[in-house]
Amino acid sequence: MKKIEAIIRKTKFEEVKDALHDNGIEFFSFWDARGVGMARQSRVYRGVAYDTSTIERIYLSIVVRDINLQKTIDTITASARTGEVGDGKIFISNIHESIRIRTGEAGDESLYIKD
Amino acid sequence: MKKIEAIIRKTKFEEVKDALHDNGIEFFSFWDARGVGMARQSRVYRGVAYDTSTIERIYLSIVVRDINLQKTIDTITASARTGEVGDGKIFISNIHESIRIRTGEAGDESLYIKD
Amino acid sequence: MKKIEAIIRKTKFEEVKDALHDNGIEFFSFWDARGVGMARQSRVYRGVAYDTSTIERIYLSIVVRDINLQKTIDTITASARTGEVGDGKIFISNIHESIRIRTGEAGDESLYIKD
Amino acid sequence: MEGLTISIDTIWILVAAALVMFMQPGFALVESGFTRSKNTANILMKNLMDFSIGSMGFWLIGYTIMYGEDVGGFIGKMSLFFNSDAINGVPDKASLMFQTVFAATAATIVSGAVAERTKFSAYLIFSVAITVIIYPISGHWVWGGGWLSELGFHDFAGSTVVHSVGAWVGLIGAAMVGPRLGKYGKAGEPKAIPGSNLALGALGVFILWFGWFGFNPGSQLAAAGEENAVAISHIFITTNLAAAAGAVTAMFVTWMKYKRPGLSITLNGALAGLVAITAGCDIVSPGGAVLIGIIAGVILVFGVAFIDRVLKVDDPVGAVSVHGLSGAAGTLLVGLFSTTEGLFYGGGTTLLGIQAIGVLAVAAWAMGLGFILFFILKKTIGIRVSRRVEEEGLDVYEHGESAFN
Amino acid sequence: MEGLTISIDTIWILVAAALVMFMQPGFALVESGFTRSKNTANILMKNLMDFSIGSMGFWLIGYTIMYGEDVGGFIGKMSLFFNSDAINGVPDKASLMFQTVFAATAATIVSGAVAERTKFSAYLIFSVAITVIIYPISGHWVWGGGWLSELGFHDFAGSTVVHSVGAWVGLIGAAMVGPRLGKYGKAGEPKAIPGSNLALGALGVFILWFGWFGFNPGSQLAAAGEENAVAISHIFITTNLAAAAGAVTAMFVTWMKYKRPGLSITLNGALAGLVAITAGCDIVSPGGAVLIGIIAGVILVFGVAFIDRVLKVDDPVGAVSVHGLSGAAGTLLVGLFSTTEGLFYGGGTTLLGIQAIGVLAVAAWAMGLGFILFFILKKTIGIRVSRRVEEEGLDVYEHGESAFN
Amino acid sequence: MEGLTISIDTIWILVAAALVMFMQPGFALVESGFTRSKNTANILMKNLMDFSIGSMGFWLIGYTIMYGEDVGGFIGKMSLFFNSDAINGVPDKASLMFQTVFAATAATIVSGAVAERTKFSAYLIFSVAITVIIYPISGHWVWGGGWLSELGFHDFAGSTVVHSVGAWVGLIGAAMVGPRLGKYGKAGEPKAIPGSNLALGALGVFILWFGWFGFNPGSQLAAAGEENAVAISHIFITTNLAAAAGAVTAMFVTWMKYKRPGLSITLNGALAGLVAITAGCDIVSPGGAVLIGIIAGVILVFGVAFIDRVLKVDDPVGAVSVHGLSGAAGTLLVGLFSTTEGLFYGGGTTLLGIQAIGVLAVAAWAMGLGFILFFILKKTIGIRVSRRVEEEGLDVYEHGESAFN
Ligand SMILES: Nc1ncnc2c1ncn2[C@@H]1O[C@H](COP(=O)(O)OP(=O)(O)O)[C@@H](O)[C@H]1O
Ligand SMILES: Nc1ncnc2c1ncn2[C@@H]1O[C@H](COP(=O)(O)OP(=O)(O)O)[C@@H](O)[C@H]1O
Ligand SMILES: Nc1ncnc2c1ncn2[C@@H]1O[C@H](COP(=O)(O)OP(=O)(O)O)[C@@H](O)[C@H]1O
Repeated sequence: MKKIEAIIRKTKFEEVKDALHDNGIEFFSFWDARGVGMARQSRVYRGVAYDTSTIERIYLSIVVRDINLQKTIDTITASARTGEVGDGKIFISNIHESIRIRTGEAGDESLYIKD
Repeated sequence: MKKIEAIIRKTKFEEVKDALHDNGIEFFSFWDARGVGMARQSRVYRGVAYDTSTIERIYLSIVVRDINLQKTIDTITASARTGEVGDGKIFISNIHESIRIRTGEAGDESLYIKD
Repeated sequence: MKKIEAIIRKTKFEEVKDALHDNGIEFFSFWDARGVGMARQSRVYRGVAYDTSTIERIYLSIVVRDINLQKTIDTITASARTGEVGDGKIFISNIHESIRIRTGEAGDESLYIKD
Repeated sequence: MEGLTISIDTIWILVAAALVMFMQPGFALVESGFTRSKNTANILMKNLMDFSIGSMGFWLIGYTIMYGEDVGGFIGKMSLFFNSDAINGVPDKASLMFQTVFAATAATIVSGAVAERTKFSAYLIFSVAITVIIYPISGHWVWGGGWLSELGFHDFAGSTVVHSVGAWVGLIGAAMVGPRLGKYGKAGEPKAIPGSNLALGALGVFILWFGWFGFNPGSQLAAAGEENAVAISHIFITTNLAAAAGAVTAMFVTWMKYKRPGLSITLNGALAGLVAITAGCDIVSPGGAVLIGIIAGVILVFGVAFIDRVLKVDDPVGAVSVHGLSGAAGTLLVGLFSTTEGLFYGGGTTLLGIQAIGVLAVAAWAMGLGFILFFILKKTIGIRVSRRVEEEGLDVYEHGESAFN
Repeated sequence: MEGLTISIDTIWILVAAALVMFMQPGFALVESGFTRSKNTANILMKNLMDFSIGSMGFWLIGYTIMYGEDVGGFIGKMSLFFNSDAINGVPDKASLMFQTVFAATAATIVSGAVAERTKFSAYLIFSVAITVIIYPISGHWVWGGGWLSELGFHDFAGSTVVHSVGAWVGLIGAAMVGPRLGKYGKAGEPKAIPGSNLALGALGVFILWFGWFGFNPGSQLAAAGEENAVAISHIFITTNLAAAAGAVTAMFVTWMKYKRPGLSITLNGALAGLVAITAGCDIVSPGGAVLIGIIAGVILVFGVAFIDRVLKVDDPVGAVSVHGLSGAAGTLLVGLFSTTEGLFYGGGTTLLGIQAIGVLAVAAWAMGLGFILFFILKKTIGIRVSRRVEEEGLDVYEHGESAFN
Repeated sequence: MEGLTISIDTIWILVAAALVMFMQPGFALVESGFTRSKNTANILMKNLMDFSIGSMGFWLIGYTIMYGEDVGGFIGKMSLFFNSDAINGVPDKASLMFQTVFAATAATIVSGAVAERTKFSAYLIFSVAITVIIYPISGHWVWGGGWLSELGFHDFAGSTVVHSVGAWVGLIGAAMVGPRLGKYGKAGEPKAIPGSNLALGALGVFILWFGWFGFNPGSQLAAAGEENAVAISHIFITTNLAAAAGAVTAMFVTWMKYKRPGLSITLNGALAGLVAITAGCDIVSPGGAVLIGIIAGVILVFGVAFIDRVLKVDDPVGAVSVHGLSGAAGTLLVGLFSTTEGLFYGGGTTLLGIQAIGVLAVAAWAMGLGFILFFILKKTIGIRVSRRVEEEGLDVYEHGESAFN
């Protein structure tokens, strides 16, 4: 099991979500985050210009079985890209264990639906 | 040290918090997240029905000493369960180091209060 | 590559950001979180006192190359400290892989800008 | 001359009616602000609907039940589709308009008391009932020539007739529908469920205060002639001073009682002052108005605590304390502070006694009918949403729409 | 006596003008609430500017184009810098004030229809054009002594003259600027883009309802004398009942059509009732007003669906249905419900025919000029923001400021 | 006849008073919107309290200090518990009501200037002082028969008497309490601290604009008779045009100066136009009003920058520029634009000179007493909250309640 953390543009979220769905990744969590990076927005408030480097982003957290790892990365990379500075990052890390609260199932089988 | 990430129903938060407290887990962080999963809410806005699969959730992040791991998992599982689809997941991963900013203490002792 | 998760006081965010910037750490993500810990705020709503242990915090997530790890920890510890209970924690964990969505670059080089 | 007198009085009443109508968003904002954001669409919908349904119901039959020819001191003779162009002092339709917005005020008060857990369909039915039955009948007793008006009961603009009626029905409703999940701990101790948006709540209170300048001075029902001019000016002053005194008092009392001056109670304090002065705004002095406001402010703070801790009735916005307790107190205080017949002005206890009878009679009526109504609704369609709906918010389940996205 | 008559009428018109001016924040809130928060500063800025620019433009030339000496039934004789202290019934400046806020209402309606994607600079130019050309000319036809008034077209307070004009220009604008990104799926199916803050939206609707008590009764342009007193009272009642009926109807229709009673459509329903009654508020009975409100409520629900699904024009706030369809319907219904000449009251079809001519003529004019205007703007400075700006929000790119921080 | 005249004038003043009272939520919203959400409950509480305490204080002694029998041109003869049913043109209580809401306006202006860092208890004390001492005394000079009125100083509705007084006290207060943490960088350069909710801010400005139709036309203090009818109509027009011109000008100036048309400054621009026209709304032409609005709009933009960058006084909502600089400018411009005595209309420089004296005298008075007041408060109970409280928000520490949950 791996955890994929992807920091994407807020405006790309719908596309990424649909792309993940089309590729069979139907479970994940996300929240609003802000990013400090190279992309900047300049603003003026009451005559004081300020250069905010904090851009609104969506932070996706997806735990996948190892077999789905590459597919998920590729899907996100493809659907979140605009080519302009500020497209975001994907980070991969290890997950030791996963538990489905509803059933108590653990391990890989907590990550997909058996039918 | 282990990190426990638990994605629970927003409505179960108070119960989980109290249960953790009763079991001696008094330190954690959390934030509002949304989840994509099997649970869905159907809505209608101005006559256009839409099926939102994004449910409001609380994302808990708890770093615990290894000895507390199982207890914490059990507590969350028990207190966050409703038995209906959408109860959420728990993920466990490794933490290499922990530092208490106030004192600079590191390692296990940054995770509890010596008296 | 390591992931540094720092949970700091909301009021210290600007200082930490500037300190990180001055030390060459120019990329990170953050969001609003709440913390349960020893620090508490007492409130009264319509005559009912309630003791909220949930304090507004900023959750920083910074992935750095190994060579930058110690510098980043030191910077945060120094700039986020007030010495009073509630200064927060820093957690370090492993990151297996990092990908820059815009270019597809992976590994260490996705974490800095080559010129 | 005659024509101009009518015009002046009509303008006065219609402008006042518009101001009172504007109290509707005031209530809607207070209730939205003092409750959680997952129920905001539901609250707004209830406020919109009680005014809309109330406007139609009061035109259809409510008005004549209240003001129709007296039948046995108890009820007016009903007639359908009020449509008269006659002039009785002012055009009949101006009266209808003014009275309609008053009826809607009584109805909307209940909405806050039962907020965050009541079924929308039950609320709609109940809303019809209060506007066409409960309110007009007790209203007839006092303002329509019924037995309380015969007795000399003085409730100038409706501390009891309008506000208390709504509040007592709300009290019964809140008690019967039960407290919100999580409102009381295992030991029965009350928990805080903080309001989602006190900025909207405060705006609501300011709007209500503004609207009250229609509610009270408009109830003079005339402005032409020196006497009326003096009267409406006087009423403006007493109304404003009582509100101010209520707010200041509630602030200092919470400050002492709970260590810090809390906003939400102070906002309620201003409203308590307004409700309390409504009965006697025409016949108490400015100084009397300040005292009435102060008393209302004190009552409010202790009233909220009493209902929350002793009665253990969950009233999220403080409607019962604001409109019920302060309304009753204000009505009784007329018996003390009336400059013509009040006890403090040498008028003896006669008026005070009559005021007490009126307060009790209307309370009994409103609670009684409220009980019957909610009892029937509970046994038929049910009055409370399911646990799941309450937990996740009425907005999504009852209306399919959330207020904030 | 004469002096007092003038005073009474002047007070009436000025108070009404203030209420109508207050409709501006009503519109601003409805539009902000029904759109996404990344465009809120832009919406607010547009509303502030169309009122400001409109006020200046209408004073500068708009008023005389509309009310100046009739030239061929088509336009008034323009003169600059209106500045008369003469009295024609009421002081000329009172008329100017009252008419200015009406002109601004027409302009501001467009803002909602083209929200979330239109260039701010284009909007400013367009805003000048509607206040000094489009609105005053068709307004002259009906209210300034032009050909439609000669014909006997009845639009008391402007269902067609004010509301439909704004809506038809908005329809053309919304069509030409195209739907918001993501509004229609690949198969052309409409997607929901939920409004950010229905609490503000609901407050806006209540404010509009309140302001309408200036809009309609103020259009009597007089209050002195028995006859006027009765008339304005009557107009209050019809206005209020139609709004209530529109809201209740829209709620029940959505409830049946979409399973649950949605707030945003119900809010639109109240507005639809208000727009529809505006044309005939003086000459329909209270019962007629209820029926007009009901019809408007039905039209609103189906109109929103029709524009969204069939025309596939993206109108984020429902401006076209509320002000256009309901405005047209309300104007036509005068031909049925007028108690003096309406078909249902034995008046034959003459008035109905004239009403139809008026509705069509004004629609053609507004759409025609709207088309020319947006076409020129599109070919010159452009009317739509870039994809990036739309995605990230107009607030930051067009104004450098976000509304919420 | 006599009676009707009194009635008409009374209605006018009372309706105007209600509108001016409604400016209180306008101020509350502007201030809440332009500051951070962690201090919203504090701001709302301050606004509620300055109005409540002010209402009581002005009734208790403020009114007679201002309008009591003149003592040496400097102060009125104080008497307690104003309670007269006499009629002087209008009932005395109507005057009291109207003047009360003006006094509260002056007080509330300070709240914005010192926002986000001032102790609540100090604010309360200060609030009493401005309503019963500072404002009534300088008010007496101009409106109560004092030395400035003898001189012929013209400040029709209070650009200087009301707005500038509040602003100059606010300037001193803001300077003495010091800038908010983080407002100035190490090199003294100003930083942006974006307002939390410009939607509420914009609503506040619209409400103020609406309320100003009570503030200025109400200050005619009469509406009966042709002359008054023309006067109030005229004042409506000048008031509205100056506001519009102020908004449009501020928008274009920011657009040029800072590349993009910012909302918050444009909102301030509308207010600047309103404040500036207040002094001369009765005696400048509509064209003059537009020019005054334009000048105010320009002054506003540069004034905000000047106070922020040169004076380095932290005024979160722009109160000093809006009410102080524009108020002073508007008062002086009467000397140029007055159609009866203005320089541009051949009246010479006499009036201009008198206007300058008035502006300076009142500024000196307000700043002087403001300084003494804040100095005493600073040395006694302290005027600034602790660093920790400021960082985490005044809401939780000062009031134990946060506005948003
Ligand atoms: N090392 C990092 N740790 C955490 N978040 C990061 C890191 N680097 C980038 N991000 C996130 O990714 C976003 C995009 O990065 P940015 O450098 O602006 O563009 P790009 O990745 O296209 O070069 C940032 O705003 C931030 O949210
Ligand atoms: N693989 C995953 N990665 C991240 N979050 C997940 C994952 N699977 C589930 N979640 C989170 O858990 C929530 C509940 O999951 P869901 O499938 O709806 O119900 P259940 O776990 O009861 O089968 C989701 O809404 C999502 O927030
Ligand atoms: N084990 C933990 N897991 C996750 N977050 C924690 C943990 N311990 C502390 N925190 C976060 O750090 C914050 C500060 O901790 P606290 O105990 O209040 O103060 P201190 O660290 O100064 O002793 C908490 O509010 C919480 O957000």
